[in-house]
Amino acid sequence: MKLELSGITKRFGSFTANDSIDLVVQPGEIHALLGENGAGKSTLMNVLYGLYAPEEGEILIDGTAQRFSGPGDAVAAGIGMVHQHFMLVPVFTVAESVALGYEPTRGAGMLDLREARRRVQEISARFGFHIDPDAVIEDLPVGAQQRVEIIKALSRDAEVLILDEPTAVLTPQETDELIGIMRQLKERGTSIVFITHKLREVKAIADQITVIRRGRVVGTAVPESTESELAGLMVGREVHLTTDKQASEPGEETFAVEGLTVVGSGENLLLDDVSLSVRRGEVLAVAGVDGNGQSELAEAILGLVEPRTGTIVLDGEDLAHRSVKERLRAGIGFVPEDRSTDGVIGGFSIRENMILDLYDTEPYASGLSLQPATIRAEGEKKVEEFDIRLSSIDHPISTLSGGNQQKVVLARELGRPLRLLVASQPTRGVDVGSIEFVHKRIIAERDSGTPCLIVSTELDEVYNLADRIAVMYKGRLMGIVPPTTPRDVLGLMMAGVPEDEALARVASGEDATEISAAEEDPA
Amino acid sequence: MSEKTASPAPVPSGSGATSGTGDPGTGGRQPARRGEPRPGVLRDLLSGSWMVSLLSIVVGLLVGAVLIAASNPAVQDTLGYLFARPSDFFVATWNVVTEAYLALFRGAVFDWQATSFVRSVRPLTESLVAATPLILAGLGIALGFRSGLFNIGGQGQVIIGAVCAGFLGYWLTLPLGIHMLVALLGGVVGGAVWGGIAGALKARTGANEVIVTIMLNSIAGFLIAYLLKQQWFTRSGSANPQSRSVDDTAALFPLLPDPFRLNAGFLLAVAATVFVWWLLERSTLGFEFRAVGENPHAARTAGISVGRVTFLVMALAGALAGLAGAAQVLGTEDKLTIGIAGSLGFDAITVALLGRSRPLGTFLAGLLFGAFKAGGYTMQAQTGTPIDIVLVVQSVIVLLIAAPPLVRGLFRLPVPAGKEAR
Amino acid sequence: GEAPEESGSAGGGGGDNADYKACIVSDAGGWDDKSFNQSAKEGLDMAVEELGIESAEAESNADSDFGPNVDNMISQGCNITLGVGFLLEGAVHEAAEANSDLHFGLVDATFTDEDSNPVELDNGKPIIFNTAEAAYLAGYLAAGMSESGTVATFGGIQIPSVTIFMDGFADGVAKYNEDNGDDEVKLLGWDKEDQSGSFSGDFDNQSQGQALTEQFISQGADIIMPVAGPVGLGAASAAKAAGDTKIVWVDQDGYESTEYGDIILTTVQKEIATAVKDTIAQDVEGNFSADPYVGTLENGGVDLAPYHDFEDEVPAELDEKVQELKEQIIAGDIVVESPSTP
Amino acid sequence: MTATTAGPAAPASHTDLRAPVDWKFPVVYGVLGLVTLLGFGLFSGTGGKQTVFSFSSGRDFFHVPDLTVSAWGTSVGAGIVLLMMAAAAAWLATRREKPGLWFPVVFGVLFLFAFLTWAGADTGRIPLTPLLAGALALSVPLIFGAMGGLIGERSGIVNIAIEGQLLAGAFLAAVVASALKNPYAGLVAAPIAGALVAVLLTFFAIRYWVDQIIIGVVLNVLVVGVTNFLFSTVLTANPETWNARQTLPSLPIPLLADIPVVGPVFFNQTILVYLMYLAVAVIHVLLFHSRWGLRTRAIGEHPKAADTVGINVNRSRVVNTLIAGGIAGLGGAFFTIGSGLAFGKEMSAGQGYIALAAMILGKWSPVGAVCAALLFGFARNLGNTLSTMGTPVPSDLLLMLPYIVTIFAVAGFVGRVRPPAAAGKPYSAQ
Ligand SMILES: Nc1ncnc2c1ncn2[C@@H]1O[C@H](COP(=O)(O)OP(=O)(O)OP(=O)(O)O)[C@@H](O)[C@H]1O
Ligand SMILES: Nc1ncnc2c1ncn2[C@@H]1O[C@H](COP(=O)(O)OP(=O)(O)OP(=O)(O)O)[C@@H](O)[C@H]1O
Ligand SMILES: [Mg+2]
Ligand SMILES: [Mg+2]
Repeated sequence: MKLELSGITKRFGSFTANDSIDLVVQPGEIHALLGENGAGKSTLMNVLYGLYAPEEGEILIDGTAQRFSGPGDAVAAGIGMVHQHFMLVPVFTVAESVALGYEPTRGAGMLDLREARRRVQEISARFGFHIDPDAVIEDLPVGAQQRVEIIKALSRDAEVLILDEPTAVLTPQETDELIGIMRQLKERGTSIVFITHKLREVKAIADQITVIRRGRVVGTAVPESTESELAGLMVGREVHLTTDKQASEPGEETFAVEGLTVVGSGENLLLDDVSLSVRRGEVLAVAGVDGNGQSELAEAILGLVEPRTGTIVLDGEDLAHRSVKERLRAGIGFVPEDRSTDGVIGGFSIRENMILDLYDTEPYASGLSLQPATIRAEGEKKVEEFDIRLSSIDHPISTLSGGNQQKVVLARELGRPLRLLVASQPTRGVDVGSIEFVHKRIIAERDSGTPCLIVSTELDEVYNLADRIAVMYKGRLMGIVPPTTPRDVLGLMMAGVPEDEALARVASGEDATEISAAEEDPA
Repeated sequence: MSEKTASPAPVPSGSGATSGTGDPGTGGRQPARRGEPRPGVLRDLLSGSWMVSLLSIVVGLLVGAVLIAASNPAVQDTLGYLFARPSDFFVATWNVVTEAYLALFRGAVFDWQATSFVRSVRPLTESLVAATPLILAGLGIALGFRSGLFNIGGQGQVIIGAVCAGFLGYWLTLPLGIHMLVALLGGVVGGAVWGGIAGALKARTGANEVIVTIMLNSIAGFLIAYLLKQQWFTRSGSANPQSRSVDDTAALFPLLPDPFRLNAGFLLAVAATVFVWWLLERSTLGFEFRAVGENPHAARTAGISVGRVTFLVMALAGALAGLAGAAQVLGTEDKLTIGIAGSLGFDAITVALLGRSRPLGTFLAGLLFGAFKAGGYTMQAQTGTPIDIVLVVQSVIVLLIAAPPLVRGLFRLPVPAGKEAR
Repeated sequence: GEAPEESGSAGGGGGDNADYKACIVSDAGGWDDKSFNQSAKEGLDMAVEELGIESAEAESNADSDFGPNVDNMISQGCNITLGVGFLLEGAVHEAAEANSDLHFGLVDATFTDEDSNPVELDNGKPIIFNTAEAAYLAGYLAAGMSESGTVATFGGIQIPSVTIFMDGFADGVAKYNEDNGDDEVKLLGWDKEDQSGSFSGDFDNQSQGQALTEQFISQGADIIMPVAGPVGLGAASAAKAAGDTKIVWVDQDGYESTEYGDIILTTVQKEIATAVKDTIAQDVEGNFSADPYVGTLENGGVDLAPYHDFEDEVPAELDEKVQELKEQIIAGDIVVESPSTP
Repeated sequence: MTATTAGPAAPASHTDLRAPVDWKFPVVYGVLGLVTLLGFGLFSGTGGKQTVFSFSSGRDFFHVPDLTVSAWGTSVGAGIVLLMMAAAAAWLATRREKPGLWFPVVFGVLFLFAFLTWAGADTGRIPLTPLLAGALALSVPLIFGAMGGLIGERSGIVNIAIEGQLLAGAFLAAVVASALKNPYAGLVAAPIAGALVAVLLTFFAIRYWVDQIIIGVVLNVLVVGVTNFLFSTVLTANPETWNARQTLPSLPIPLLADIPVVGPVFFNQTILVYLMYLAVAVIHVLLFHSRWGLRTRAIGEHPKAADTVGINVNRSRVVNTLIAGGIAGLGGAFFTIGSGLAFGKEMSAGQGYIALAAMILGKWSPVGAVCAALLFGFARNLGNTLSTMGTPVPSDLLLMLPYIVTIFAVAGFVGRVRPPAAAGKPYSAQ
């Protein structure tokens, strides 16, 4: 099936997210759509999937124009989509999730769940997924949730499959598996639109590349193009993919976690006896696939989750049973992983978000009274310093782009003397240009002597920042390794292989991944 | 506004759609007001939403007019021969409706038909009297809303506030002034305890505040009924379930001489409005309240104890409602009866909603409802129009004010710049 | 239809006293409370009908409405303003003191001072009823008519105007037991000694009255006196469903005012309407007197309604005994006492 | 560079990892057990008295003999058993285990039994059948209301307007039944009234994105206003036509109605109550086992996900909310034709809010909501029973009983509940 988008324009209010975009996807082609955050990739795909009605332009399938009045029409036309933010109902089982919208029934509208389970098992088997049809979605790790999304699309016989940033939540090995699945699909004649901003992946699998910037197609490329070429196309200027930094000069060890254990609601171990320490002037990066306890580690350090056992010592003081506020006052700077739920308050002004965890301290408050003038002045100063693009500091922070919101969080957390910085996914959802800036600030904080603990699922970021790398798997520390450790070794450790074994396996060449192979391509 | 800004992005965004797990489609409770700060009341007025408010009131009155006319026997009679002589119908309708609404106005603002000057101007003060407890209790509800708590318990809190204030008001013997302060304080503490129970239960066990406050309302109702049967409590020497009158030393002092009933309670309402404004907008505590209300996760991450806030908000909301009860018993009613709270607690919810949970908005909404209440008495007494009309008019107004696009659509008003029609 | 001819003023009823205005303010029960508000309103309506006077009425929904409602009547220049129920005492009392040129009435309560001592006003007339006297007869009758040997009563809210019925009823039952030693008739729902008993909690929730009545029935009661306004309808409905249970109604003859005539044994009547009408009539004639009106068996202000459908079932000797008791009460040989007597 | 901790951590020894012992329930059980043993038993002064539990109302087909127990002995016995159960719970707690659901149920029933035995010792007689029948009757509007609320919230529309829907249903049922002189006509009218309220709800919530709590609260006021108004004007002007009471007849189900205790309670009812059984069963089955239910739950939890598979979220929400309103409206019919009563002002008397509480207490599940509603109805009728038996407890305190019980239930046993994730949030695809 040949898919053509021609002249698609989609506006949100007066903001044009897609500006007359043309795109052709040949049958059996893997077509990569590349672009930085907010470029309009998801919007375009949502138009294609019938979720958004475009203001202009049309969609042609095998040469005939289509009118989709909703996703139902798109699905009927053979289009399947795995959304960037999974479209799964957390409390449903896998079988229910896959059945939704296309329910097998036993007459009288009663669900035939047996049939639904059978479908899941059949497709799982075909692609070698291990998915229990009766598992509840919210209990599944993200990787498995993604496979559920793929099963969903495949169970509807999609001929064009849209994968919107499918690798963001996967380990390198899982990414490999996904690439294998994409190949399998391609062989069966399915075309795939593959959205990402990870250049390495694009080069590994794409047949054709289209780059979008600010809602426009700014060029096409072939997999052979270099990473910097692609990055330049994406951002519109030259970018530095790595942060220049001096070697660290670690000072004394002022922060240590001993035997930290966190137990979840079902008595399952979320953090299993984790011990680590960070020195002054050092960045310890915690790597791992989402959901392996890194978030809990960061949260336990701030006091958002109560550890069952263990100590958290900062400057010789055990904080394990202190309140969040006391820990903040002890000098912990915290950048939460989920900005919109934990980092900022959407309805609050930028000014107020700048003092979210400082509102009751000097000089922002005296006694019970806030000091609006100081708050404003200090806020303006930080806006300047962190180059936050805004029209007024009094507007709600929700009017800012994600990257600028993240800068507000950083400005707040880094804008005061720190004894420890804990930052989770500091650049999630931030564009390439801003990533550079954020990384620089973190390194600057390190250089000023603050111990930094950075949690990141992006290996690029980990390599970029870390002086040491701690790898976590299922709540346990798999080891702490130097930043010179090869990507494949980290990948194996992230999948639960102990350090020594991982090193051995990679050395013997049996587990080298394609992605890292692509990385080693001469650029 | 986007033309004026030099920001590289063409249009400011709505609901933080770019975050990792955020779901842009279902993010907010209300359509995101894009690119605009939460408007203050003054801004509201200037930016034209006063027009919406005004028109909402007009529509509310029109709906009321339809009911008034439809139920009026005189109008019904003319309907019988509508086609034979339609003018009768229109004349009758006009007469009935204008008569009712003029009475409403005379009862609420100024009575030009009154026998004396004092009686002419008294209605306005009566509106203020009726508004006082509505404002106080409404502020309590609004405080809860702003902090993400749905406090249906105003009724119970008003009752307990009145019980405590009233009891101290006749049971103690204290010098003038001090007695009043002690009694008021009693009302505040009583309401705070009653609200605080729901807050503490929510904070400690997660018990849903909607359920608990509903239950506490009923419990308070039976509690006052029980107390008013106990001689040690009522000290009235009468078998009727009512207490003795509060001492003059405890009564809220009048602001105007007889026959005006306007008393210091209204000053309390004004002071409380200012206090709540300061609390929410200018204090660290209010910062915590609003933070928890807008996003409890982020508040917790920022070191704010959500449980503590939950308790404090409910206690403070209860305190304000308790003050309403105290003002009622020390200011206007002077003794405790089973029905001392009327339906204040529920009316207060509508007042807070109409005031968009903002202190000044609640104050103005309280004045409007107070005026309706005072005017309603006159309308009922002089024209026989059932007072329930007022409920209908009030609810239509609140609904419409909450849906500006509907009002604009009805009157084909232009959509103000910066707000996109959905 | 045809358009009517334009005509002059509609002819008044009996007299023409269009310059006289009688006004009435209800308590929170409202005009449809199947109880004293409704009766008082009927009294006013009768007065309008017969005397051709003007009238105005205000229904209160909450206690805070009393003051403004009474005040509005004064603004309108009502010659007489009547408040219904003890809750109106404060508002009417105050208004009477402030407007010595106008007349006032208070139904079902007396004027009192701060310490609940009765006071007399020159321009305020209490209209009260010694309901216990009639309820006494009803209690005696019910005890005599009960086949199961158990009768019951319950109230809406425990207030004197309610419990006075229950006190009288209890005494009547006790009297019956005194007279007919061996087989004691049991009274459920009210203990006069303790002044405690069963109440439905409000005057609105009719299903609650139903549930309560079903409880009484299952405890063996076969005659029940609900003193709870509309909630009594719930009781009647439960009694009717049960089949062999009778109701003693209160206030206005339930045989006429409700749909449950066939199970209503009798009614403890309070002639509020007549009293209200008479009070107004006196005032219209310029004979207003502030002396309390006390409805008693003697002056017919309270009474037992006819048995209607049960005329044939009430044994002659029981009826005779009831009449005899009535005479004794009128003569003062028996004094029915209740702490709730106004 | 070697880390502080090398390699994967040794699996933690799990002895020190166990959750702290949760003493809450054992303590509660213990206290209740002691109250039973001492308060109802040993020191109750009921020595030598007997309590009769009567099971029949005299007209039953089968006659079940009364159960006569010695008040003192029974309470002491029950107290001992309860204390043993408390000890068992404590023992389990130290092992971090929780007894099954049967445990609190058995405990509760035993406690109640002891309590009733004690309470009935003076008057001597506890009529069990009317106690249960009354409990069911008082629960009927709550159950209907809770079902209405539940369907709405399950599809993402918060329905605070249950109170208004009940009242509107009661009103229209009475008026139509009266006008047509046929109670069954009222049965048809009631859901229409409820649905009309729901129309306003959806209009403002879905079309204009008005906060659903605001709409609900305001609609309740509006319905009170309109019905009060019409009542004092139209209905009272001509009650024979517009507000003459009509009664749905009781339709005993042959055989079933003759089962002792249970029969008269459950199977000698009006069609409205049978409709309620049906509604609960059907809603339960449909919600969890049908296409409609799957979609309903999806639009209430994650509407966008539903949208991406071609479900028209807002249309489904409208339809469901109207159905929900209809069900709540039907419940309102119970107040009038269902109870054989004419309409009275504000006769729903806050039951809609209690239905809302029952829905939350039942965690948005039909069966849970029914249990919560029954608990409330039972507590209330228990108060009635006690007051008719002439307990010395003041009537006001007895009337508080159901409300206090509910607070204990929500604070003690239910705690944090998770509403449907999208409840109250307007949806638009863009
Ligand atoms: N529903 C919406 N309303 C208004 N603006 C929107 C909406 N959805 C997306 N946008 C804006 O449109 C632009 C394109 O967004 P889109 O999600 O397509 O970006 P993307 O290329 O997928 O980015 P990412 O890599 O972050 O997923 C962004 O600026 C975004 O903020
Ligand atoms: N929901 C929305 N409604 C209206 N405008 C939006 C919306 N989301 C984003 N925008 C606007 O679109 C622009 C781009 O937003 P987006 O969040 O995609 O930025 P971005 O390009 O990803 O930037 P950053 O890299 O800083 O995240 C911003 O200026 C923002 O104001
Ligand atoms: Mg995207
Ligand atoms: Mg972005």
